[in-house]
Amino acid sequence: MRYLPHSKNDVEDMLKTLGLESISELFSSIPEDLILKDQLNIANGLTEWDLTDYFTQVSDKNYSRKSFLGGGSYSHYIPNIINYLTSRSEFLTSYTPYQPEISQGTLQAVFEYQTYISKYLGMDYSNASMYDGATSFVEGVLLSLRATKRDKVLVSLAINPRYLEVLNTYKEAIGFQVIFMDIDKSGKTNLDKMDSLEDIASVVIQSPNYFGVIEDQDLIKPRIGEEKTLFISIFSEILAFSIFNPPGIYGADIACGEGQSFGLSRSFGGPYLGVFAFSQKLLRLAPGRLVGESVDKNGKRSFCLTLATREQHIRRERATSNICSNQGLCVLRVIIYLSLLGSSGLKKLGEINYNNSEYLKRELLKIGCSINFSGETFNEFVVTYPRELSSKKFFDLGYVPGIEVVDKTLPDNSFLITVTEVFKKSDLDSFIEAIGGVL
Amino acid sequence: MRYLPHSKNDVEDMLKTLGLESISELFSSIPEDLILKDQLNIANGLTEWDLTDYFTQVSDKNYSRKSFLGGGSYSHYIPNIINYLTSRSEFLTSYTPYQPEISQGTLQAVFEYQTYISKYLGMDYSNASMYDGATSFVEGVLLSLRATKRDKVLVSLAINPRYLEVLNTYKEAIGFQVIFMDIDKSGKTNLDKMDSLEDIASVVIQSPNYFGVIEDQDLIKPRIGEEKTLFISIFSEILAFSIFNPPGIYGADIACGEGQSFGLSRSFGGPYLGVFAFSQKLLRLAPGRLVGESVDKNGKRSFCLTLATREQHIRRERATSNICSNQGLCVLRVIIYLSLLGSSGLKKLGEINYNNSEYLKRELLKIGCSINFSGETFNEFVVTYPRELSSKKFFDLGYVPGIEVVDKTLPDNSFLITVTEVFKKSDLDSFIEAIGGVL
Amino acid sequence: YEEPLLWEIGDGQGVGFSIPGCETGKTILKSKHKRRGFKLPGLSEPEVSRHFTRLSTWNYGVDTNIYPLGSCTMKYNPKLNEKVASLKGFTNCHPLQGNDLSQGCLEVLFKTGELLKEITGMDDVTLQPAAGAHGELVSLMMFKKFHRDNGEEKIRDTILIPDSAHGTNPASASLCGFKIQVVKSNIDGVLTVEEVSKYLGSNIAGIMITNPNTLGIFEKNIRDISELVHRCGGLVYGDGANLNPLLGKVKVADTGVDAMHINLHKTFSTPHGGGGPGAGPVCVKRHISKYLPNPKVVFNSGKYTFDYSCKESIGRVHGFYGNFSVILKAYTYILSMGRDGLKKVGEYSVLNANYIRFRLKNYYHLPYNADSMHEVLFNDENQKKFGVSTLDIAKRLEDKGFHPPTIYFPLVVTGSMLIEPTESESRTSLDNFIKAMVSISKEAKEDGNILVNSPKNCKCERVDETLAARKPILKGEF
Amino acid sequence: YEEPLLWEIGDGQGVGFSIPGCETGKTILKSKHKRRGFKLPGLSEPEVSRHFTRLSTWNYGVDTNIYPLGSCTMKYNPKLNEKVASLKGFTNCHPLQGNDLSQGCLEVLFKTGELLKEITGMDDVTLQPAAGAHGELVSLMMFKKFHRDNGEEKIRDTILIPDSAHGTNPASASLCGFKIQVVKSNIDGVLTVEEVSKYLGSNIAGIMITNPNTLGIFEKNIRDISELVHRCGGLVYGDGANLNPLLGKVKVADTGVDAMHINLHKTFSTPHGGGGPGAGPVCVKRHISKYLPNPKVVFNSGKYTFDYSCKESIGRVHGFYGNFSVILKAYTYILSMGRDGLKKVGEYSVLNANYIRFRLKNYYHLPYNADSMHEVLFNDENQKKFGVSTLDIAKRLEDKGFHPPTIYFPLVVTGSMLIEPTESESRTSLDNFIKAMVSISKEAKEDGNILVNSPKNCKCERVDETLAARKPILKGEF
Repeated sequence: MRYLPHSKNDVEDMLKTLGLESISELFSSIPEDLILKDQLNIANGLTEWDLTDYFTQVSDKNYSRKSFLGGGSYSHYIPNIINYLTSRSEFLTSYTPYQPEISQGTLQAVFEYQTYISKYLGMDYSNASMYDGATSFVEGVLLSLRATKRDKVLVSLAINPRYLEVLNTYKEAIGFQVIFMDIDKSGKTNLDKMDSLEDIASVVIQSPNYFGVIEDQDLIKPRIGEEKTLFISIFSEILAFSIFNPPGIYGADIACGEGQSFGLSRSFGGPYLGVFAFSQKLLRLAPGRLVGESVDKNGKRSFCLTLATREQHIRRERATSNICSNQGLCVLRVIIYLSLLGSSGLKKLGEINYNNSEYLKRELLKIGCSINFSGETFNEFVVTYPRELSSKKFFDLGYVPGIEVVDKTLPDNSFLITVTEVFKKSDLDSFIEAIGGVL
Repeated sequence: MRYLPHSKNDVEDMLKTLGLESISELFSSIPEDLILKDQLNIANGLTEWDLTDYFTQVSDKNYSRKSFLGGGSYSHYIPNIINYLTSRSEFLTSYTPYQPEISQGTLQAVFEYQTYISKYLGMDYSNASMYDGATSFVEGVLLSLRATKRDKVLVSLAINPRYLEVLNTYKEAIGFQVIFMDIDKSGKTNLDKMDSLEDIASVVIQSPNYFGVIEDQDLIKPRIGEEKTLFISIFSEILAFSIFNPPGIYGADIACGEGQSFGLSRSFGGPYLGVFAFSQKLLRLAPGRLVGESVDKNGKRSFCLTLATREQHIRRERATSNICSNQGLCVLRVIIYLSLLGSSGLKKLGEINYNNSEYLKRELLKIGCSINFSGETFNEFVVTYPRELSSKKFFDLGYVPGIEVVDKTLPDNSFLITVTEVFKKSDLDSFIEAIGGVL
Repeated sequence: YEEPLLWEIGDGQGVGFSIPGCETGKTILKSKHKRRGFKLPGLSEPEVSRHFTRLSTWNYGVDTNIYPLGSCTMKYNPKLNEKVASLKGFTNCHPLQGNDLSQGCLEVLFKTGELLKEITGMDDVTLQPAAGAHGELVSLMMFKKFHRDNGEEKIRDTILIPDSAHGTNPASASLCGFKIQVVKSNIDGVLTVEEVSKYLGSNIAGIMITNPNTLGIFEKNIRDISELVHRCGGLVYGDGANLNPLLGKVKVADTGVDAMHINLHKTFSTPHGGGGPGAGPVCVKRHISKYLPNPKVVFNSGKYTFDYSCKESIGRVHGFYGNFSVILKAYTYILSMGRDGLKKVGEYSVLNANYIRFRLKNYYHLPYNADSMHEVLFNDENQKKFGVSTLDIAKRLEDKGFHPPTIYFPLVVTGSMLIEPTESESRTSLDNFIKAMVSISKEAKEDGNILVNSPKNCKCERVDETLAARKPILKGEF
Repeated sequence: YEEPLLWEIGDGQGVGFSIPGCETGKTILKSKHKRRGFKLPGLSEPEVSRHFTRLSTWNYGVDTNIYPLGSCTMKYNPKLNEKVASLKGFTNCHPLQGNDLSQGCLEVLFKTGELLKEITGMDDVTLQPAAGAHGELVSLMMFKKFHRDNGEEKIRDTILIPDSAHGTNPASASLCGFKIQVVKSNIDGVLTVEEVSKYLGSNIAGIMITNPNTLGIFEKNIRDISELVHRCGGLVYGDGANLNPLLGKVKVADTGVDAMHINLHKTFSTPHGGGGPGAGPVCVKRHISKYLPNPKVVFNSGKYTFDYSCKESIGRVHGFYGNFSVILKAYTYILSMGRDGLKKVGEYSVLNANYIRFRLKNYYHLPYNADSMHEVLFNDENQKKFGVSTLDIAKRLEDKGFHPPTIYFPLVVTGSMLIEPTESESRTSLDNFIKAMVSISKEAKEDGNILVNSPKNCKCERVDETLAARKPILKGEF
């Protein structure tokens, strides 16, 4: 077997060294009747070539062309250099950097990530990642419960429904209350419930929200006023803050969500990146790993994991979270991505997304589609197609219509669609022409 | 431009440092009328994404499936680990290892290559590569002229015709004589001319030869006898020596040819690897780079380029060759390939090639094809298809018939075909069935 | 050499990204939410390439040398897995494009699940959890739902956890609202029926057991303990972190566990990536499979589909379907190894650990005499008298070009050094590591200062972690 | 750490390759030529992966730091080029599958040729030569044929070559059967009409000129010299090794050359690979284009084809069509840069060299006062008095984490240090290099022994190259 270095001689010699006759003696501490008599019902190993053929065939069973699908997973350009650099075995195959002297590469990169993310989001600090947008959102909620010692959270219904599903799962198991805020005609969250409720641990808003609409986050903090309620601002399209204000501007205490747009492929939903940023006052309660700057014995700048007393391997049942493996390599991808763009590149990219999206909006309106939510959007919006445009029609034309959105405020045949920089004008025009032809 | 680090500020600052006002002043030493007035007639730079799309389309215009084509370029399995390791920038982007202290990686790998190749071919030494099989063959001939101070070479006509074309080009420019030896009915070289000629610098045989036939190389050295004529044994399918005797066994003074089969992709003909091995007595006349073992100041084993006094950068017009850039990275690919296989793996792989090839031979005979050359073969042979099987028929069936071979000893519709380990029995059976269906 | 931070390179005005043209016209953004400028340095591609290449050389990976971290299973990460996971048909697949357009991905998920069921002997599986600890949490959520459906959620509020357990076990249980009762292992390093019995009662929700445990010892009483816990109304959780030695040897289902997670990034060779991503599929017995997260992947009449139909499910635990690419890599690995290969993995991992144990036992103290499985636990008992600690030994190993073992874990032993070589290490590699450990034991005797002052040959000397925690600097300024 | 040789690892019985099954039956080989056993050690994939990963860390690449080798143009090698060259449609393409099935590859060859013609202003091109020196030889073969067709082959037996030329120039000319006459450059480092005139006569086949030359100076008299040589019946060859600064600035055709090669691995960013592969396309003027090697790639009625029709061609010079993948990478680079990018390449390469010149001129001696183009020549004149040579300076640079410049070349100056930073280097990178050079000049003054004993921080100290040549060990034994 090509991955196993021992030759037959090696095994025999080593057994002899140990004074053993056979491999099975090594397993003598296992009760004999637990030892399998039969082989596993698994095929024999395949060659590299058969596997390559097989997986090429399997992958071809997926649709992998451009689509207008978004809703938490976005199609953005990914520079090849990211794949190249992250494939270096020193990054790819290393463990969590517990031994700083031989892990300065990962540590410095994470420190750079924390710096870029916290500045990009306008927050005090960022941790070194959670699993994905949904779990990061839930960790934000849990942090607010911990920090305020309260058990109720006020949550916008305009949050990604899959994120809300995950919240519900945790809520059921852990036991806390979730109160929802409705959506108004503009597609924004109706904040009225904020005034009538007490003892709220946190108010949670997504912006751009699930319908792509930019929320009026400036209204939150003033409405919280003197209360100790935390403001949690979440996101699934982090690129929006290239041209729209980030959570920090509005005084968010916790900003968390999905970082996939920054250099991670869609890959059927994972691995993605749970971005988690927070204000200084929450530092010692925050979940996840943190890298800090320090000095070595000679006073030389060095980096190491820090504030580990929050973590499970030190604090066990009193840890701020149970997270251990995080999304380290995704962090590396994101910091490489951000360093290639810088703020000027990000701004340009954001503008292209916005321009493309607004263009498609205008063109869709021209051919008789409607856009019911009046709120401004970044690169995602909800469109209502005429009835003639059924899902089947779309498939026949070779398009995916978007993600169906069912909401009492919306007509039937409404879909969330996303337009990023990967679309050229000609792509959009072809789309309009194709569906226009059916109308 | 993403590959250029200077910002506008950088350029201005640097010009200021130099006391210059504009970039164009930097070019003031060039006569003004040589400076281009217009821009180059080349498009503006394309993005990474447009280029990826473009090249995907362009590459799809090529046929890239399994084919029976060989004749100096072979389809063998290439382990993915080779691509992975050779893409490490320390290997990929380094220069010729002139500074040994910071090039021990390349140097040791080349030393390992020289060792494996010389042992595999049964020769005293191997150099660190020539451009490809054809040029390596010519360098072998030139070395024999140099070593014997003669100007006639006796060359088999069963050598790859493209190699012979290159020889002819060099012959015309440099000026030496080439005398050809015919082919007999078995597909082997008729050696009779060896006896009637004098003052021959070298006798050159390819084995397996262009028709895939194993030559009787054991007859060469005895026939040369006391003469100082050198025996040059060349090859285009180096894998053959996994189960057939290598040149060294037959006393070849020079063994040279193509190394592409050992881990290099076909890539439309290059880069490939000129393998060049030779006997001890030719060491100081041999072309190309050599890596030797030595010690550093502390007596520690280290490697460095050696015998550079043969080379152009030291000896200039008295160098043994004008080669400078060789095929360094291909050398690295080959030594990785060989280390993954070892002799036991090579032997197994060779046997599969042989078995597959012999199987197809038998099956072709069954359906009415003929095999005119009686000599034994490794993984290539010449088949004569029935007349009904025109090239067009093959294309219609989705097959490439092989490389057409035109020779007076062969009937029309004769093709050289190659069967390697990439063919499964089912592939071969489908082929037989498809062409059998036409007959 | 030193490598500056990103914002210390150049003037930050570079761009290393191909900004595409935009022909759809400029729409002026007139929003009160419009962002008014922010500053993140950008660099050209050559600068970025060099920066991260240089940083990488300060790291240590599995391709650098042996990485003998106990309970972490740092085995070779095949490059083929990476190639498969980078196939466009997978990377470009959107998670919401529907069953019809995702048959390839769904096939991968379904078949991987089937293989994990066969390997563990369990009845059902979810691939959603993104890491081992996530899998633990998901399992405990299922346990909770089980007790709730039995009307015992309030009563059964305690989880038993052995003293040698990973920190994630108590952390997950606590996060899920359970109380923790620690159970001591005995002098041989294993749990006993007697000790577990002490704590059994109507308040027990379940027990979490790692097997082989983090002392490297097989919990030989596990079936009896499982039976006992079951009889008392509790459930048994298996922490699969140490599954590697059992491959093809023992089906975990036979030991009585009701649910277990598997760390694909340990047992099934997917890279750790400097901290992740991993994947923590959970396998369960039939009686609790209805609680598995939604959606499940099912195969019916030739078609793979996401099944959301289970009403008793605890619900979704990940934004989409877990770390798909990681699962794909593990699937590739299992198909590469095949049944014979997997069995040899288990065998050689145990052989290698025992070889190290045998060759080092005269130099380092073995706190337990019981047979070792895939990892072996030493401590610094023999070296303490020379003023040398486990930490010093670890740092000295770094100087010699080796990654240290897991240190100061498990907590039940002081000065732990937990060594897990994995089956990927050749004999030559083991011998080199052993040689280094032996030479360090001699250095400890002869001149402990060498160890105390190590490392000297690494990127930096020992880092002041106390300072880092006291005055946290968690981001740079520019 | 040390890394053993392949045959010093394990017992050599491993296999890291997926040997496929064989269902075609075993055919017994009953040949007198059957090989009777041989021994080459085999290793498992993890061992091979680690071996070569470790070896790689002893190397220095462009992604490590500045690589200022004069006349070598060690610029950044874009990763995109590698990705394009690895597309299956290219890598799986057999060179003999015919025009119809190779339209993609032929398009790449044809369009690259067109771009090279536009960049140089020349009329025709061959892409067959596998390296710069190969291109030189091919050009000289064409020159020879030209003179032969004029009935002057026997008379015109001499090639003029400046004293600053690359060693390949005389080596190629000599290989092609020419005599060499060296021409001296003047005190300003350039060729003069007077000096060239001295040697002109009916025996002159041509002249080989590198421009800018290897002193980094533009040959300002080149047009007059070309005219003179032409008038005398000779041809002018341009060594394109230093094409980089001229991109978009000067078309080499305008300087009067009849043929030139281009090093794609220098000017057009393809990686040097530790010694190759490169590619050395040759561009020619119309009057000698009929001598170009066969086949040529032509485009007619929408189809690309290999054209073998030219009877006067010198013939084939490569087994197939040159280093196709290298050409493909260069093509990708040109399309990435576009006309503006290419022009900036030239400009910034000259800016960077002059910046280094300016910042170092007070520390190191400049043998020539003439303006530098893309590279700058210093020597050890200022340091000699402290017993420190160019070699010592170079080795000390290695200690400080930098690759040295080209040393002891060109030969016209003693103790040459030829520095070519290329446009890929940022200002920060240049400043770091300058800082190191300045500090070395101070060390030379204060304690030359530091330099003489360097390097101390590399994989090894200075290697005994004399021993290596005196007692050659060119392979290992096992």
